[in-house]
Amino acid sequence: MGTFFEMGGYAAYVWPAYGLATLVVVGLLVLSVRRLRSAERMLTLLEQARRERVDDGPDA
Amino acid sequence: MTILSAEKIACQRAGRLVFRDVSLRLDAGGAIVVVGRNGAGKSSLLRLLAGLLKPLMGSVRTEPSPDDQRRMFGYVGHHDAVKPTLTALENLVFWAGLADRREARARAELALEAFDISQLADLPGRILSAGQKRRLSLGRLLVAPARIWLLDEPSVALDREGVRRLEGEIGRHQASGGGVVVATHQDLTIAGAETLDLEAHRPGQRTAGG
Amino acid sequence: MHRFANPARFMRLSARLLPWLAGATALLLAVGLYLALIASPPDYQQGQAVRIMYVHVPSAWLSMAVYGAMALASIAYLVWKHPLAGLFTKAVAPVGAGFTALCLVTGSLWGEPMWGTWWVWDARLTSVLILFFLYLGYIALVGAFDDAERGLRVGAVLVLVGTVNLPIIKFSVDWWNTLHQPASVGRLDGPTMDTAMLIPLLVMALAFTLLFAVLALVRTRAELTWRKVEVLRLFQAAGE
Amino acid sequence: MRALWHLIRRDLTLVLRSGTDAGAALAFFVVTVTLFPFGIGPEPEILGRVAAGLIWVSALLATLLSMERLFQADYEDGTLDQLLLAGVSAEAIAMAKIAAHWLVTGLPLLIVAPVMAALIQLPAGAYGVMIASLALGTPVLSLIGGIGAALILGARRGGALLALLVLPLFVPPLIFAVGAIDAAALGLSPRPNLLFLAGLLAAALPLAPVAAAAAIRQVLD
Repeated sequence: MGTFFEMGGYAAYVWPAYGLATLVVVGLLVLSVRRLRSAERMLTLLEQARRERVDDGPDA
Repeated sequence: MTILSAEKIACQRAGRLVFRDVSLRLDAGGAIVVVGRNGAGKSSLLRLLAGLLKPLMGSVRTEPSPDDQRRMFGYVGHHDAVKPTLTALENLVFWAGLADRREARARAELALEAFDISQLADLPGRILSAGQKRRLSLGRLLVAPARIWLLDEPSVALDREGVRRLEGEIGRHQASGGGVVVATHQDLTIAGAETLDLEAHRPGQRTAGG
Repeated sequence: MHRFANPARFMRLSARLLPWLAGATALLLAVGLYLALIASPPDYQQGQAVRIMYVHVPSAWLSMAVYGAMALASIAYLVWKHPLAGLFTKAVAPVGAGFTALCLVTGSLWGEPMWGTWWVWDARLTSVLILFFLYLGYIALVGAFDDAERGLRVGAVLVLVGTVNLPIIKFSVDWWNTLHQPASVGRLDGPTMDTAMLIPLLVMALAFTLLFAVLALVRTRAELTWRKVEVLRLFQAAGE
Repeated sequence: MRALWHLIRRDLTLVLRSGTDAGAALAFFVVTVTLFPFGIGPEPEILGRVAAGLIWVSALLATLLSMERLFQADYEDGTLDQLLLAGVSAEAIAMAKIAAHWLVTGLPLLIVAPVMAALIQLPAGAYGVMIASLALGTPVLSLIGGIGAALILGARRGGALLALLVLPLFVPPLIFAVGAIDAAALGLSPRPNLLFLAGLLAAALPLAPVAAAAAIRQVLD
C-alpha cells in the first residue's frame, strides 16, 4: 500500500494536485449550497414578516 | 392635437416598483404638472418620457409632425450639465452648436439675456451659484429648441424673479405649439395645466383601477 | 433554452433535476478518481506524475467551457433580454474562476517535475492565466454597482468584449511564445494518449462538466432567491 | 459625423483646461521609466535589453492613469443625458472622448518616449520602430481603455477595477509593439509585428467605440 502513496516519487506533486482539486470541488459545493440555504431562510423570514404586515391592515 | 401619449406605464427602479398604470396625453400648447411626495417617482416619470429610462410595462408614444423641425425632448433635471472649466457662454454655445451650427453664439447670448445672466457670460461655470447654473440649464432649452419640455423641479434654486422668467418662457413655448411636463412642489402659474398626481399610482395602493 | 425562461418554472425544473444530477456527478467522480489514481498505467516518460493530467485537463476544459457558457448567456441577456441569463452568468463566474485557478496550479504542479520550475510561460498556461483575469474582472465589475441589474448588463458587455478578444489574445500569446521559447520541452497535454489513459480523462471531464451543471443550478437558484429577498426588502422599506 | 468633431473640440478644451489629466499622464510615464534603472541597475546591456518593454509598459500604465474618469464627469453632471437626448449617438460620444484622450495623452508620449528610451539605453537601431509602434499602438491603448472607462461608469471603485478589466485586452498590442522594437534592435525586420499592430488598430477603431457605446447605453436602464 505504501508504494501507492509514493506515486513513483512524485507524491509531492500528485497529492497536492488532487488535494487542491478536492478543495475546489468541495469548497464550491459547500459555499454554493450554503449561499442558497441562507437566501431561502431570509426569503421565508421576509415573506412571513410581510404577511403579518398585510394581515394587520395597510395602516399597520 | 396630441404630441405625447403614455398608456398604462409602470416604472421599476433598482428592483422596486415605483409607480404603475400611469396614462397621460399632452396636446400641442398643453401642459401637465406632475405632483406627488418624495419617492413617488416624479423624476423617474420624466426620465421615462424622455426615453432615458425604459418602462417596465406600458408604452410612450410621440406624434412627429412634419412642419415642426425641433427635436422631440428638452430635459432639465436635477443636474445642470454645466462644465466648471467652460465659461457660461461657452457652455451654451456648445449646446447651441450641437443643435445647429448657424449663429450658435448669437442664440446663446439671447438665451443668457432671456434668463438675465448675460453678465456671467465670461465667468467659468465653477464659480456660478446653484441658481445661476439652473438659469444656464434652462437657457439650454432655448438654444436647442425641442417640442416637449420635460422639467424636473425647474424652479428649485431660482429666486422669485427667476421663477417669473421661467413661467414667461414656458408660456412662450406653449404658444409656439410646444408641450410641457413639469414635476414640481412649488405651484407655478402655467396656462391650461392639468395635474397628474402620482400618489394615486403607488404600487401598494389598492385602488379600484389598480 | 426558453423552457427555462420563466423564473418560477426554472425553480421547479431545477428542483426536480438537481438530485439526479448530483447523484450522477458523485458516481462519475468516484469512478473517475478510481480510474485516474488506481486503474490506469503510469506514463513511460513521466511515471506517476501523469496522473495530475486527469485533474489538470478537465479543469482546463471547464475554464474555457464556462466562459463559453457565459458568452452565450450574455448574448441571450443583452440581445433577447432573457430574464435568467444575467443571473446565470453572475452565478457561474466564480465556478469558472475556481477551475481556472485549479488548472493553473495543477499545471505548475505537473510542470515542475518536467521543467524544474513552478511556472513556465507556456503558451497555453499563459492564455489560461489571462482568462483567469477576465473572470476576476467580470466578478469585480458585476459587484461594483449598487443597482444589481446594471451590474449584470455591464458585466454581459464585458464578457462579449472578452470573448471577441480571446482568440486575438491566444494568437498573440502563441506568437510571443514562439518568439521567446523555440520549443517547450514537454508538451503539456501529455504523451500520445492510449485508451487506458483516455478513458479516465473522459470520465473525469464528464464528471467535472456534470459538477458544473449542479453548481450552475444551485448558484442560479441562489441568485434568484437573493433577488427576491432584495425586492421584499425594498417593499418593506416602502412600507408596503 | 459633424457632431463628432464638435464633441472632440469641446472634450479637448475640457481636458486641456483641466491641466491635471494631460500633464499627469506624461509625468507618470517619465517617473515610471526613470525608476526602472534603480530597480534593474544601470548596466547598459541589461537596460538596453529590456528598454522596449519598459517604455511600453510605462506608456500602457500612463494611458490607464488618465482613463478612469474619461466619461465619469459627463455622467455625474448630467451632460451624458443631455447629449443622448440631443440625438448624439453613444458611439460618437465614446469616439470623441477617446480621440481627445489620445490627442492629449497618447500623442505626447510619442514625443517624450525617445528621450526616455535614450535614458534606458534603447539600442540605436530601434528608435524609429519604437516611434512607429507608439504611433500605431497608443491609439489602440486609448480605444481599449475607453471600453474599460465606459464599463466602470457609475461603478463604486473605478481605478483598480479599470486596470483589472483592460489588462487582458492590452496584452496583444503590448506583445506586437515590443516584438517589433526587439526585432529592429536585433537587426531583423519589424514588419510582421508592425503589421499585426496595424491590424489591431484597424479592428479597434470601429469595434471599440461600439463596445464602449454598448456599455454607455447601460446607463439608460
